[in-house]
Amino acid sequence: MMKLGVFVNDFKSVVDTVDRLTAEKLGLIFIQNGVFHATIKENGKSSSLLDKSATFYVLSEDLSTRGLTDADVDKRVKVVNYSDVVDLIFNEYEQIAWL
Amino acid sequence: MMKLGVFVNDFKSVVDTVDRLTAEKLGLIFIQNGVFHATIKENGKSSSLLDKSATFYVLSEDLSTRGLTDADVDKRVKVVNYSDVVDLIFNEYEQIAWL
Amino acid sequence: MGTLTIASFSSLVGSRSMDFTLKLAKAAVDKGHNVNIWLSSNAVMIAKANQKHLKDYSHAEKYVKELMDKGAEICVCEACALARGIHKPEAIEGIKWDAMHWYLAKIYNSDRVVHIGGE
Amino acid sequence: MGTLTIASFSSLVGSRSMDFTLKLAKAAVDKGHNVNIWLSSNAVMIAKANQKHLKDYSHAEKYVKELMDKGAEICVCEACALARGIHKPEAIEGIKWDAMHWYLAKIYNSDRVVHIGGE
Amino acid sequence: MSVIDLGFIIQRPPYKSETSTLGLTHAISYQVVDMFLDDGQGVTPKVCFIGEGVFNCLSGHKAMENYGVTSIESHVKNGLLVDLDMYVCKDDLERFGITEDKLADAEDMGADKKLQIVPFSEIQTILSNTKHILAF
Amino acid sequence: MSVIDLGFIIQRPPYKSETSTLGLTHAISYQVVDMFLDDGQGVTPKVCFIGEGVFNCLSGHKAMENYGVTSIESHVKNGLLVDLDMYVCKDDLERFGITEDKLADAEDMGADKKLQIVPFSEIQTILSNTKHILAF
Repeated sequence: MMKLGVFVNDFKSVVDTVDRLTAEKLGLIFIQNGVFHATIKENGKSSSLLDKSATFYVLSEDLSTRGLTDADVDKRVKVVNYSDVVDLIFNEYEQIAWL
Repeated sequence: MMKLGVFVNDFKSVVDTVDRLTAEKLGLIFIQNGVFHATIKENGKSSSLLDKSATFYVLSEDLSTRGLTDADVDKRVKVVNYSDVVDLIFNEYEQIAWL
Repeated sequence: MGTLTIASFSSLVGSRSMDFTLKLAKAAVDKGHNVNIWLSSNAVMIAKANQKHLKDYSHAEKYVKELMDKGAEICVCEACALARGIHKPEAIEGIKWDAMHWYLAKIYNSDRVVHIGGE
Repeated sequence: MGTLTIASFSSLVGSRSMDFTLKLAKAAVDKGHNVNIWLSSNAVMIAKANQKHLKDYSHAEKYVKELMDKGAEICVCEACALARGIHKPEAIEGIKWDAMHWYLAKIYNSDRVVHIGGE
Repeated sequence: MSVIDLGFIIQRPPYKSETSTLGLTHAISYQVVDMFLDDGQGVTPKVCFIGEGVFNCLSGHKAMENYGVTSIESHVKNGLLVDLDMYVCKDDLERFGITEDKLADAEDMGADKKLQIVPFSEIQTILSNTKHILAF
Repeated sequence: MSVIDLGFIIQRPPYKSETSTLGLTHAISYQVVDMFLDDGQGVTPKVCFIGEGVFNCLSGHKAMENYGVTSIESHVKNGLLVDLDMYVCKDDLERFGITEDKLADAEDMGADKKLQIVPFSEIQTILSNTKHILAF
């Protein structure tokens, strides 16, 4: 069984591999400008990435660096810090992809 | 009258400013991976940038570096070299944008 | 505890991906994991000694030294560095200089790999 | 003949935009135009002397010297260079070291500006 | 010719690269350009945030706390303090659901200028009237 | 454990940055990894070109002539010569209208391997079966 954790680091210019790659157990970790997937509704619609069958995380430091707070985050997404990310890497997923 | 020459240097990840910015006299110069706008039909359709009301150029060196030839270039696009680009900058346009 | 190998191809101050690399490495080391870092492409700039710390720019030198003190192994791609005019005597002490197969061998012996590419 | 000022923010070998900058500058100089080049952000790497020419990597040092011999003025952002640990004695001779207003002043006196940003 | 207008386009999201910061610091340096010019000469930057570039204008950046670098918000405020005209694309703010109260402001620091929210059509006109365009 | 598979994803267009070249050179270096490993240990790269990455596979690159750097095509050929399995996404080739005859080949150099054109679903399976993923 593929257990894949994906770092999503861009918003509008995110590479389409993120959309295409799947896994039995899939986690999307929004970091850098990827955090806008967790916080911005474009024309009233959430990022289509949130419709994927996956668990979603967003890096707290990269939210607050951009003036965003937990209150801005979509309910489907869990806010994590660097220490949590290390645990996700070791305990939840086996393969990691930076896309 | 705005005379604007735009360097288009990306294909799929091209910034949407290219689409939005207009000028009475507009030239799009496809360079680097922008050359795929002049040569690739995605799902049978040419790049929507070629529908703009503009004059189109593509840099010969950046075509051949990628294994593309003049024969691959859409008829609406003129193949130019670096020397021609200098002339375009000085003689045809007044403002230049790298987008 | 596990072994994590991180590869970075991003530059010191031109891209925040390097900051991510260093913060993730620190968090892993602090939890007791072994960490290896492979620096290739523009990321070799991190190896340059005597980076001036200006507040408009991110600053790597201090964090790199801290990570090595805590046992992390850091290696730069020698060819990438030389092509940029960075020679070994100009580099931060303790950083290894080697080639790509160093990285693949570290991967072989790692539990997890975070390969930060794309630039 | 006119004056062209080009700004580049891209790195020496990590991005081909630097190759574009140098080729465009050469074509303009060869046609008799005056050319100024402003190097900021990762583009300051171009100023580093002793770049080893490996065939997998683009190589700037030779072209930079050629451009200066033909009269082009080339200037790097001093703060960007220092933040990357590149100090003036390590730089290619003849390149100016200054700050952003040098670039704006050159723009003032230019007929055309090609500002290669985005990275 | 005395003073020329320059169009600065800030169109990339914050912090991934240095580009937004550099757009602002280059614009702010207009203040000291007279060092290299004759009396009466100068440049006036018109700074336009469009597309993902509008994300740079959010307030409350914790870049110094998290990453030890000056925040883009500080640079935006400095731009307002030195009287730069800074325009934020209304169409993009609406598209991304960002309301005016979320944007940076330097009123508390005594700035006379504010970020000016204008439709893209006006940004197009502003840029048309500049001598050169610098897209970051 | 003796030999492990590594999934290389090449997903960016050629030459804008170094990333495609580095993906190939890193994969090719698998040949000498035994310098650092024990007998019987090794890595096997599975190189997958997807999205805009398929543009790297076109033949006839004039990178050395135009820019003085080794072409990506040469690296692709070297990969085939050292028996790398290299997969090109069929869906993307069709989407961009690229036919098989336009792709690089190292038959003239005596390579046994060819670029293998496979649907994305197969690339998905290949990547699932690797131990680690390296996306360039």
